[in-house]
Amino acid sequence: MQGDANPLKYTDIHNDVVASIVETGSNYYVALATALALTLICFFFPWFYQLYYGIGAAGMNHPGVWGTYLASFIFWIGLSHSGTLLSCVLHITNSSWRKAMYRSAEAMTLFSLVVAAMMVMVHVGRPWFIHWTIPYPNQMEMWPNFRSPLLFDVMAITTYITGSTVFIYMGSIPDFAAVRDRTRGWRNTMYSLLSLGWRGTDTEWHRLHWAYTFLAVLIIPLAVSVHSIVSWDFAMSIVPALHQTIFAPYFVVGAIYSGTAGIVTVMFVLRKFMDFGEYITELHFDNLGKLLLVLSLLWSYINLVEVFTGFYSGASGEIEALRYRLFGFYAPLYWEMITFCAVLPLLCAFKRFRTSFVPMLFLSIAINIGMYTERFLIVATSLSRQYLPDAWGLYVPSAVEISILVGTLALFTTLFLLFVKIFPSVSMYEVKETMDTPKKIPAAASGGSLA
Amino acid sequence: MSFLDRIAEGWRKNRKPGYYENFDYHWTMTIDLDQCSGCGACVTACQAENNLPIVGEKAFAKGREVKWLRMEHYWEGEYPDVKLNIIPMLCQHCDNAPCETVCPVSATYHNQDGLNTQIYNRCIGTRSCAVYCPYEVRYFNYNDHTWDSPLDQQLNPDVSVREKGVMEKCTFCIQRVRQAKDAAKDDGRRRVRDGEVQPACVQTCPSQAMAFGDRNDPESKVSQTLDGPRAYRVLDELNTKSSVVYLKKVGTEA
Amino acid sequence: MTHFVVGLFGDPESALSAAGSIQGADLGTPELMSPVPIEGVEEVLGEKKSVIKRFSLFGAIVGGVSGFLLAAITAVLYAHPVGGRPIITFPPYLIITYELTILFGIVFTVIGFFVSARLPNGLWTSFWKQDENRPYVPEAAVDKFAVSIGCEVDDVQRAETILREAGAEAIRDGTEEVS
Amino acid sequence: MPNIDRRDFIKLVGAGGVGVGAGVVLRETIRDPREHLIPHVLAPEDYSSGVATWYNSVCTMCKSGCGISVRTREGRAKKIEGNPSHAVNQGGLCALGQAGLQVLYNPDRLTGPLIQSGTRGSDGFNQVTWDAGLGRVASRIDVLKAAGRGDRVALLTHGVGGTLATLFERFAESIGTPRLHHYDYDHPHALYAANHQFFGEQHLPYYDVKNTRYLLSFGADFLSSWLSPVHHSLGFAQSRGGDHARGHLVQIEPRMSLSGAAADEWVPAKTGTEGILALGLAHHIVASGLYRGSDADEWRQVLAGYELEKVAAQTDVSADTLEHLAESFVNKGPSLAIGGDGAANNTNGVDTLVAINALNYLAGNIGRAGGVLFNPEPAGAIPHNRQANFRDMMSLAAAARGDEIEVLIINDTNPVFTMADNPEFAAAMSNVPLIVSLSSFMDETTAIADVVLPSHVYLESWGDAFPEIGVGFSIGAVSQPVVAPLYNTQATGDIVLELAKRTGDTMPWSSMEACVKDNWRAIYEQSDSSTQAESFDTFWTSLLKAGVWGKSNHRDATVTLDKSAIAGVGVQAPEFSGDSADYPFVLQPYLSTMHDGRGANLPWVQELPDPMTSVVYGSWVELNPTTAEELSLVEGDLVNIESPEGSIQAPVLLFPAIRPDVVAMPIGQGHTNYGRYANGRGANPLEILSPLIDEGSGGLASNATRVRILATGDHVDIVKTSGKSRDLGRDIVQTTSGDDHTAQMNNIPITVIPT
Amino acid sequence: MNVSIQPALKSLRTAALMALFAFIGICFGYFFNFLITDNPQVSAPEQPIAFSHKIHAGDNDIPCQYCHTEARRSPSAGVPSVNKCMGCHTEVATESPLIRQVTEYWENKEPIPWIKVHDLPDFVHFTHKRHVQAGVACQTCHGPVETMDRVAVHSRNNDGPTLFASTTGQITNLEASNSGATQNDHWEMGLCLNCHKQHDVVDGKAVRAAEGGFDNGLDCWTCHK
Repeated sequence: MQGDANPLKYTDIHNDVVASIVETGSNYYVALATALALTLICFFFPWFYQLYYGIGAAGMNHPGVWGTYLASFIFWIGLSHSGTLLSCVLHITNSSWRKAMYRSAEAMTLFSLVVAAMMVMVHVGRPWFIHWTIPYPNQMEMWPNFRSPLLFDVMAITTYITGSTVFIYMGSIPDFAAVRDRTRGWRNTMYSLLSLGWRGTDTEWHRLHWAYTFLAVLIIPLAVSVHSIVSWDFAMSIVPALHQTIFAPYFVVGAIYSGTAGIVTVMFVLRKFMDFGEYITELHFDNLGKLLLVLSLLWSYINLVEVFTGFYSGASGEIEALRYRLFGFYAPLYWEMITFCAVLPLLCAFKRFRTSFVPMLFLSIAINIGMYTERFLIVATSLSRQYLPDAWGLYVPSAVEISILVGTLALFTTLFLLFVKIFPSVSMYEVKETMDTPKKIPAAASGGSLA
Repeated sequence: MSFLDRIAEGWRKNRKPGYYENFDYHWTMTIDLDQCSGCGACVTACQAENNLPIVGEKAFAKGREVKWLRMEHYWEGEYPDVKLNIIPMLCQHCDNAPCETVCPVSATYHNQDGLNTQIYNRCIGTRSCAVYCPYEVRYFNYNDHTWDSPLDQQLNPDVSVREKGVMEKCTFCIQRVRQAKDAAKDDGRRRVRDGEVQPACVQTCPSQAMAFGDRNDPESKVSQTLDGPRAYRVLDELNTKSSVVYLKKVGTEA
Repeated sequence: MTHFVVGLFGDPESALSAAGSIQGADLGTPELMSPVPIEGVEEVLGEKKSVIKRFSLFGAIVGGVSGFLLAAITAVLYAHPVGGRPIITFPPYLIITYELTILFGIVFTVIGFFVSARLPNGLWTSFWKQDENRPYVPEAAVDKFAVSIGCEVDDVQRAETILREAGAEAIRDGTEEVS
Repeated sequence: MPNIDRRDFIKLVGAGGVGVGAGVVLRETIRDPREHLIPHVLAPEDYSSGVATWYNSVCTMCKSGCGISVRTREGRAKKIEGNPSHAVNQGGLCALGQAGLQVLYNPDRLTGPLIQSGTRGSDGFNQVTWDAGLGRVASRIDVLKAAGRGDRVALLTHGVGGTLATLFERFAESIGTPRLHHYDYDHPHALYAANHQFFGEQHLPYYDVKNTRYLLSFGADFLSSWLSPVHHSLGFAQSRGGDHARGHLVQIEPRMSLSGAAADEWVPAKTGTEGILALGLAHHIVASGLYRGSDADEWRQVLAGYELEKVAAQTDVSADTLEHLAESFVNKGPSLAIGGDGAANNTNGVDTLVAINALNYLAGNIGRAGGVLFNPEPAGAIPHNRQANFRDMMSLAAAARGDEIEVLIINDTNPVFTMADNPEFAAAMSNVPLIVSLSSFMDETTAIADVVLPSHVYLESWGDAFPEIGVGFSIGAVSQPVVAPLYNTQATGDIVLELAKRTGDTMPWSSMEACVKDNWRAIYEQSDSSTQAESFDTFWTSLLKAGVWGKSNHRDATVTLDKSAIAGVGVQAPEFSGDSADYPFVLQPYLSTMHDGRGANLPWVQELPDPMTSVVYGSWVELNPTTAEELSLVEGDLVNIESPEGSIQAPVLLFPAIRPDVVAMPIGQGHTNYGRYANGRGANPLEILSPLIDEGSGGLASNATRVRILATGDHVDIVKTSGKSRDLGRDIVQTTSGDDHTAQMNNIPITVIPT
Repeated sequence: MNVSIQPALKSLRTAALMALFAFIGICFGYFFNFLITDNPQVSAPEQPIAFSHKIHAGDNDIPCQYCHTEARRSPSAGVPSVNKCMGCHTEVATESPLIRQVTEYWENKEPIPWIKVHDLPDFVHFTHKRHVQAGVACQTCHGPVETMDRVAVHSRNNDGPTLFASTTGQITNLEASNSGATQNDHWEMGLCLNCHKQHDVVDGKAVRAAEGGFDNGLDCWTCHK
């Protein structure tokens, strides 16, 4: 096929992407300001109040000692699970359709992880001692307890953050270089540092390719382990309806599921507001839609298994916990979750649905609401129905918790907005790779272009 | 002693599980449900001894009471053939304590008295132990507690007052255990005699339904009731190997 | 001193062929600069070997060992028995091991990449003198394919002709640009 | 290093400077404050910092007179524990006793004498000196004495015994007033009357719960409120445990009390028919020839008309149950029947208790171990003849209304709260020109006083106690101050002494301490045989160490009843106020963890979940679930409880173990002026009681009020600690059959105070 | 055109240096405050009466426990009551101005508001009794008090945080007078831990460490209750 098959030229991409960084409309600033303000008002102020008053600012109580904070933590970790993981898988299977979107997907991973880490700080009672969970030599000779699932978390998430940071950075070095040449002043300084003086020689490309591949290979098992470990925070306990072998796969699937949905949302936003229309096309939404369908089926299956085995166990605790989840105080949430995560996604069976953007946007948002609910239910319902009926209770989130929940969204948005102005949010060189290389043309004609 | 030696020794000491079997004490409490009337004296005694906060009505309504020892009520049957079973529920000091494994900073662990410790000043408040505890006897300080002066003059100086963000629970009145050991040392004995130390709840129980002692000592009061036909452990099926042993209620032969 | 001759090409094929003929005319191994990796470089300029995988492997091993030791040693240094489990408990420590394996694997891969790709550019010049004043063509980051060859003054002419014959859209003296 | 130009240099210096400043500030913010070490000026000899000192004393939270030992550190009371060598509680102590510390350290204590400057009942109290306060009272009494109208002074105290009692007696007579009353809401008047009537006993007998094997309790909640709960709990435990056949407990009451929960059988008889039920059993015992006494015939006559069927009909208990109860009562001896609380607070209270005595008599339980034993004479004064029952209080009120009382001295009792059911009492009080309160707290009664002379709480003052509810041998205990007084208060005894002095009767004692000591010297002298102390001082010191003294002098108690006693047996059907049509339910107010309300200002007691319902803070009304269903009420619905006398509000609590025709409410909440922890919580059921009197004893028949329940439509969440009070087959509380028990004799630990 | 990152780095040098300086500044300021104004060794607290341990315990070598009587039988060492001071000073040096102050307090029956020098956090329940009875010299922790005119927390060769503290702990002989005692400026857990580990402090010395008993002296509940 000829060049005209794909009207885009290398230069077009180049200009578009660089423009997305260099040229900033006032809307952007408005958005950024709003996001920042929200982050301050809804996240930091309530949090500081909570630091001053104590966790009592949240709604937790005796049986329900865990609440939305932990739910959010899992949710954000989950959300992080598609970006890098997906991009790694697709890189290794080198499927080309990934290339336009993976950068922002990875960014999503990174920022969700950051937010998740923040949630840990918000969750614990004395965050000013959080450093005790990090193994470092101290005069007390006290070390963290490496047998604790929570410490697995610390380790896994540290690794994961490092991994995904490195991965997204390595992937963008050549683009940094490209942007570097188009900018001056502080931007130029920044990009020349970020690009590490990349020249694009054949050797560099070769090394980059290998390093990138190795990273991908390392990160795939990591990502899987991370959410398994998060699930073990619950599964390692002996609380009815939490102490389950299926939890690890359940969480991993759930994570990828919500992550993929997240990507769809982000894709839509990029497409709409960064006018990357030519690069983020029906193709991507089509593929993501298929993926969503598969994942939703998997997810529903696991949910079914959970309920099934629970009731079959015949154990009073298990049955009560399940009964409570399905028909108890929180039941509306449960059925909302089922609708959003098991029923609606079936629409993805239709190509017309998959390839129409707005519906996909709404679906993806619905899915993530559902997935948040799932995490909340796992925490709330199980804790309020444990072994001793006399100690049963009810947990309802407080205003502070809700506000912080909103705040985390704002925080994420803020980070993402900053990202799109620093990183080339579409990978130029990989998009270029997907296009046919330039054909020979009269030297004279193009010679002029170099003058 | 060189670093490597210490590692070697540590390894030798601790490679096998079940080390608690050769602890020098293995404190155990027995509660005779046939004698317990459920009057709640132990609850107040505990509150007095261990500086438990006065949380106020709102906190109770929110379910944030702090009662290291609580009375659980279980009704049986319907009027007129109705029965009420009351059972005191406190930290069971399990030998296989689920709460211990989960603490990321070892703020709760198993000490050489077979007790399940809770070190307030090490706690960072992840509250995971409370989730992992099947008996739900761990209580969290959701905020700093205050005592209207001069009520604070009653506070027991042998027990730390817990700050916000810290988990707390029954300690079997560790301050008393330590005191008894201290006394034993003073008159040159190595071991504490049976009955020499009693947690506040055991001490005050009007119907003397509770007994406290060292399980390793076959002569002790608890050792004798421990393996009797009436002895049982709550949620034994979870294999927590708890150190609080209940004696079954005796049914009526009409 | 070395002079750098840079030829700019509009398409990878001609750039490759130019590079091939340069090498054929034993002017040394030329450097290609391109906005995207070029397929078939290795056929022309010969196999490329990278040490990165060794780095990764080494890192992984180091991480694994140190991970387990960290958990085990700190546990025995100040023994806090928990949950009736032995102080050195394999299943959980294996998870720590696993995570640290990956962590160190990643870190060392990155190091490997920097070393083998001689990035950041300009920090390694003390090791590789010849790296100084290597030319760079901004267009090569956009849509041009550049072939740069460092040679003695008297070879410059030959190089230029070879490049022009190969269909270079423009020839530059990479050396000038070094300031 | 390349050259740094001037501007760069300045920048660097600036950065460094700012850094240093930040560092210093940072350190300042996290530095911990200086602390002080304040030594004694003159260290007391028994004091050493960091080491606990224990003082033995007596608990006065209720009238059981348990011995306590108080742990003090650095001169502050830290913990109250039962005194193991005290025969009443033997180391045990109830929740209320534990909370005694909060009486001492209560933030709402009165800190000095007060005089009401504004209108009575207003909060126009002014702090005054003791001299002024005492002067005001003394002068008034003086005038009356001079005028020979000493009888216009009335003394009203809570039930005190021993030295303080004698002191009051002496004071009363020195003034020349007959009006000296001891008033406690929960004083068992009926029990005294019944025993007097049946046995001719002045004192209560000793109910040997410990040795009985078959305990038949008619409404007596002996594990939490009846007579001496701690002692009875101990006995109960020993009768169940120990290496002997397990004691069997049957509880007969319309609303399951704590004792009912502990019972092996719970028999919900109609309110007020317990006596009839007892006589039914008696009838069966006599009729079936289980009783072979010489006076069997008299009994037959008396018991005619109490055939099981009739009784069954009246009491709503099946005849089979009655039969089996009667037979096991005789055969499974040593058996014991006790009655009180619910059973006694009816219009037929005395008859009921007499009937229960008769039952004991017929089963041959009188004077045998595990039965009814008669107490020896107490060593100290127990003036229960001074105890004012409801009728006396009303006549006191009448006197006040008739301007016969000009000075009323109230010592630490709260009639305005506990007599809330008739407003005219308070009204009458307001008719008294001078009301003096010796209470340590502001309460409803103190609020209407003109002069408040706050007394020490029991942990600050000297005193002694002779447990009225004897334990088979006469004991006494001395209570000594365990901490220095916190505030500008004085011991009750000293106040009385001072008043006496100022009204021209200088008593031979300089202080209460001297008085107590004197009293005990007398005891020492008359009982030297049993005490080996060679001098009084050694006796005294050893007494203070032990905290308790006792001498065993058992009485043989073979009782032979005269015909009149037997003839006096018989129970009328109970009367109720209001007719059952308008007021379908019988209201049963019962003593809660805060006793008759005195514990309501102690946060620990407020936070102690109710033993039966686990409710904290606030009160509630207990309904049988079926009843609630009929009224279509759910738990937490706020309802009006209306009696002929009035109406109060309380949330509904579903209580599975209460007769459908009975509603129950705890006494103790509903304070209006009793400190921050008590005010405005819940409702006081006493407010709506009809003033029906048990003619036999003159006591209030508190179970004789009928009420109706009207929904208000409001709903509140009852604050309770229990989630779901059903174990869903999870076998949390396990039960075993009796033979396991005998197979394994569980043993009762010896109580030892950690030193 | 050269793309080495050197020029970029150069342009950032000043900023970087500034950050560096600021950081150094913070550390310096912190530790300046920490060591100079905070450290009692340099500034011991000004006591209400300039009592000199040197004169009492040093020159007239009065045994510590003559005044701090509780040390051997109570968790707290105890501060002598005012009448204890007067016990001697009704005769001794009655005219000296300092003693006059004491007498004043005594006559007004006021306690002397001493300022606490050695302070532990409230969650540490240290007991003097056990240590004194075990023959640990006061100086081991308090330093050579008998040489101090004004008492200060004694600080020498502070190990600071060490990876394997107990192999580096340096409390050589417990009967040390004022000799080689290890001190941290502000007593830290490490100090106690070292000593306990070195002298394997166990319950009654008979814990079967070999059998896996855990040394009582290392149980957190020994001090943190």
